Amino acid sequence: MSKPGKLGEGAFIQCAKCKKIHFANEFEENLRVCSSCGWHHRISAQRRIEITCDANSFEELDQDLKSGNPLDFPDYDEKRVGAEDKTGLLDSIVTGIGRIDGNRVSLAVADFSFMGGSMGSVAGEKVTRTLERGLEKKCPAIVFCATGGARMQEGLLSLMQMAKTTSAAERCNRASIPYICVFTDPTMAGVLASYASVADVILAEPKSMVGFAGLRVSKQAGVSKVPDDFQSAEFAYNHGMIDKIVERKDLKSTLSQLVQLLGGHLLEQQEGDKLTTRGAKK
Amino acid sequence: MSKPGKLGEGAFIQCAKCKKIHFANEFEENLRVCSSCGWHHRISAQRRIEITCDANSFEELDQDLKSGNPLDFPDYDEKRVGAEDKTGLLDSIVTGIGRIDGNRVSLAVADFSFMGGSMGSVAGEKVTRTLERGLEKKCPAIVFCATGGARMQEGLLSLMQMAKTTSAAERCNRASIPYICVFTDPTMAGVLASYASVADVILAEPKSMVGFAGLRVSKQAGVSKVPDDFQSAEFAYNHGMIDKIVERKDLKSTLSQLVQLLGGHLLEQQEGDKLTTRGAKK
Amino acid sequence: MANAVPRTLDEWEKPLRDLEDGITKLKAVAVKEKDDSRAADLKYRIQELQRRHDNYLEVMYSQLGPWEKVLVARAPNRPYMLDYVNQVFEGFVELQGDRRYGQDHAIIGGPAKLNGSPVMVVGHQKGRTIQERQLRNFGYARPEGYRKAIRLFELAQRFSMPVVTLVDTPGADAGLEAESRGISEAIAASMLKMFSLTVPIISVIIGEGGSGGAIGIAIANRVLMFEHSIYSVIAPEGCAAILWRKPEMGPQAAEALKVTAESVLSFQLIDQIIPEPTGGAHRDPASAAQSLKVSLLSNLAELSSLSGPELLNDRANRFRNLGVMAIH
Amino acid sequence: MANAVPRTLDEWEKPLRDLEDGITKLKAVAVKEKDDSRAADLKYRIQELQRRHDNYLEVMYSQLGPWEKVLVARAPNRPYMLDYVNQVFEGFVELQGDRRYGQDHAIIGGPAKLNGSPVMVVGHQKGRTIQERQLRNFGYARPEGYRKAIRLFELAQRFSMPVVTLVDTPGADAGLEAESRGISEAIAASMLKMFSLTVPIISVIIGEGGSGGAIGIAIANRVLMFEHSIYSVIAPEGCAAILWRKPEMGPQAAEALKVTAESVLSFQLIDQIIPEPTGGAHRDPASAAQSLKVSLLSNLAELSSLSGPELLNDRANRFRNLGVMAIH
Ligand SMILES: [Zn+2]
Ligand SMILES: [Zn+2]
Repeated sequence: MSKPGKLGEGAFIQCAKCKKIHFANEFEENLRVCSSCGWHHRISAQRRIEITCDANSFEELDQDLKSGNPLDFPDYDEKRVGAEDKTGLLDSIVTGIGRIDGNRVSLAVADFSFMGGSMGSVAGEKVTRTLERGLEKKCPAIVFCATGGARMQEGLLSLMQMAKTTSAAERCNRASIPYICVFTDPTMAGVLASYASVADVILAEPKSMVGFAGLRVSKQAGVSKVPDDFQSAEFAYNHGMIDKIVERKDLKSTLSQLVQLLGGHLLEQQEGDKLTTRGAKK
Repeated sequence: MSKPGKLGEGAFIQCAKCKKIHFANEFEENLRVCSSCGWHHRISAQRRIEITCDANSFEELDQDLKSGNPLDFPDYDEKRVGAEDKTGLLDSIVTGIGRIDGNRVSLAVADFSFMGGSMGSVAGEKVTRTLERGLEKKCPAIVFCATGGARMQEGLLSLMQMAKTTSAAERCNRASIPYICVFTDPTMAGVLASYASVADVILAEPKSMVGFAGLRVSKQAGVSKVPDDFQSAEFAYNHGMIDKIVERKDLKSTLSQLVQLLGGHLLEQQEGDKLTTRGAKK
Repeated sequence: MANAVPRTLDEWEKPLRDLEDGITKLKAVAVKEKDDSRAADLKYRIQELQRRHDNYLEVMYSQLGPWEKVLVARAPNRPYMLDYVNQVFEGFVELQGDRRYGQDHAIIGGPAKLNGSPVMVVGHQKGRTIQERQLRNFGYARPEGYRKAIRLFELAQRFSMPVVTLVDTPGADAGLEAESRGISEAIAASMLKMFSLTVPIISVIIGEGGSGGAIGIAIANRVLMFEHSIYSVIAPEGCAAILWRKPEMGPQAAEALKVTAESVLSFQLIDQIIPEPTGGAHRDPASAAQSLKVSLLSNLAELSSLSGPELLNDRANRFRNLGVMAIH
Repeated sequence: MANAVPRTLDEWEKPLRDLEDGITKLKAVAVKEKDDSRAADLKYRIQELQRRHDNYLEVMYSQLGPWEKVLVARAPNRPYMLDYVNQVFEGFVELQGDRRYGQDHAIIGGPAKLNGSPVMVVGHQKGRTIQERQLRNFGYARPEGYRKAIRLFELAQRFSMPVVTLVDTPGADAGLEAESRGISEAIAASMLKMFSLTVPIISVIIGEGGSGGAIGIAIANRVLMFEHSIYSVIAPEGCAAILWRKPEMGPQAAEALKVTAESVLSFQLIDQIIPEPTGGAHRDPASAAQSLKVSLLSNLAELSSLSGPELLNDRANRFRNLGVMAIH
């Protein structure tokens, strides 16, 4: 939907929304946001980390985790290997520790290009560990969502990731660890119905698709006349589900403010970490 | 509205709703519920206590409290004295300790005939004490509402009763004291917007008027087309605000069940009270 | 077993019904038969048919495939939540309302006594008549249902009552209205609340354990499944529609998704299977209820040795390690 | 003072505006005056008028009756919540949504820093332009506003942030929609939540403290009132309409209801009055903001010696004994 078609030698990129053609380098510099219509095109986990964390502050973790095929589900192995080859990732989420304006955060970033950002055992485990690292390191946890929902091919194991991740969020709640979730395009189904919706603060990029069931399913469920903005971030915001819609360029500063405001009580507990290693890669 | 007109020597009573004429004694035996249309007419606090508590189990408390006129509000003294003379009560709520099927409960019962059951300093104090007696005696607290809301004539002192009573409910919450509220006709405004709405379980008599503002105020507020059942117990029930609508004749048994189910954990803490004084007046 | 894949329970149970019809007819004849010898012969043939029927029933139900389990789990005469509530618990008082917006009749609940002790029962309720099905939204709970459940969980916590949830839903309501009132948030918040309780929780999949709508009230110290219930991340038909664009390939999807109690237990996603009477719970609801009661009591007894914080941690730990991964 | 009761602030302040107009006109003449002696004369007359104006202003605002206070408290150019937020706090991030149903813009809030330390600010926001007034529902908060406030109070509790609420509402929304989503429950639940917090809470009535809509977010360890704000169980006009069936008798009702900060303090229902600059907060918002900041800091400093449970008990005790009774 918002995946831009490339023209020529990759020197030009067409906006998926308004069809305007941009110089590829300008488009990338503008964080893949169309300078003409403001459409936020999807970005990779790697790029997201670059524009969110202080330079060289991100340390990736959990890199050894990859999915199996526990159910021997038809075609799953092929799809997974294909996604690995295409993206260079082992699953749909990249996790680690980074800093935002000097403040340590535990970070998870979904990459939609890996099997639609779907949540199987590995994604569930990595989000859980991200929240647990917040608990352990006494720092806020931030999760960027970009997902169609649970990964069918792991059957009930995927459904259980909804519970597992929500349990980790509950432990963060109890331990007063701030947990911020950012909905990007799309944030759907099993992910929306679990850890994503129980964050302390929920931000969203403009026009991101946000919803419980695919539009097709909703229509089957008797939704004949849906509003134009149905299942958008704006729809969810208007119905009280999102704190703030923030443009991509402003996300880092908003996150930085929130980390400082909600994480103030944690600074003493971080054993002088901020002073000694501020801004430096661990 | 539902105050029955008396005919002849008081031997007949006309239903305020369907206008059917009943023998007064049958009408009273039927708990002032119209045998023809089911309309629940208001009853006095005294009668409510009779039909709720085990025989002779109710001990009235806080009998020494009566309102002053702290604001020197015009005509307040006259109205209050008039209400005292008419009802034989000192204010709009009767409180005490009683038993329901042998189980001790702390009880408050509003009487609409005393200045429309309005909540001033005395009513607020008595409801607060009712909840506090639940805390002290480790027994469920039950409040029957019948009120137009806060008592204007005590100004901000009345508004503060909303806070005071809600604070007592919060302390019951924290101490695991069950608190059940019964909405009877009417349960409105400052009472509905405070202790009444935060009970663990909310029951209501059929067709009781239940709402935040008087219909007149609601209409001023731009409510041109109101549903037929607006501000009824049924409307509140349909909107998730009430657990169960219970006919007057079934209220005691429902309360009894709830007291046993929700108060089970308290029985050990009551120091053998139940066994030694069951059913007896203290 | 029939060769073609049955689409409904009726279709699949047709051989059984044929035998039952035969027995009924013979019985009608036998009642009028005056001749002793022919009566004895009829009696013998009835017994024989009954034996074949019982045999067939036992064989059929001991070899249920995943799709047949789907059909049985959805059987319209399978016991629903209130059937169990009435037979297993005493003095149930339904408490209603989310105190926010409205009523939901697909998730219901309230306190009741189990063997004399108060518990909080919450579960999905489907309907049998057309009116009741509509009232219950065909078991698809709305946000208000989950928010009511949260209220009831809070009451259970406050009054130290163990929680029992009975799960039986094709999924949560995915319509416009449910979406606009935050069905996703409601499900997530319900799970969050269940993880925060310090009272014992037991969840039982009694029929359909459908997706997020099911797990929204299935966070427990012990998760049990009736023998012929199913538990799945997605309805098989939905899975087939997405993967193969062929909703009619539900049977294949049911197989691939591994939705049966046995499969789910093999991944240790549930703790125990509650056996059903021969021919399924719908053929002997009383016996199924008895099995449920026995199972609830023994599991609650085991959990009773744990303190509140231990129960909380036990529940978190139970779910913490679910998942199967490879290491790179 | 005018003899007839003024119905609006404009009407009541007319003598002041007449003086201001006179000064403006004289200044316009003086600018063009070339003759030194006449210029000196004009300058003198301007100073004289200014002196009279200032005197009059001071006298007027030092003798405000209850009804005049009502008019000042409702003044459309009186500082609103966001005016104070911008001047008293740093880095305010508005958090929105009740996670249930929708948006409310009459009660808003979020974290901010006060003198470098995080606090949670929640309050009523009225609008100045026609569009903003409609957006803010004229300061009448809906259930969603109180439920958002509850969410923010929970965040404050979780992250150990003191809570500051700024109260400025004619009352809660009493319309059909608000009623159907439980405006009463929302107000009550908000009070309940505030009583349960173990962080310090300070509430400040900055303009209109209208009825249940106000007290719904005014449960605090310290309740402060700006000098010319009002706090009342019912709008004076509403009281007059009910008691005397004459809404136009608002001034008499304001008198009878004792709505001024001074009266309310005399019953010990508030803890402190924050002085306003001469002529009211709307004549010098920066100075009013400075007074608010000083007051918040000193009160928070005093509360900082209390532990969480002590703060909880302090708040319950603060409200426990409010009320005046006779003994029979
Ligand atoms: Zn564009
Ligand atoms: Zn009648």
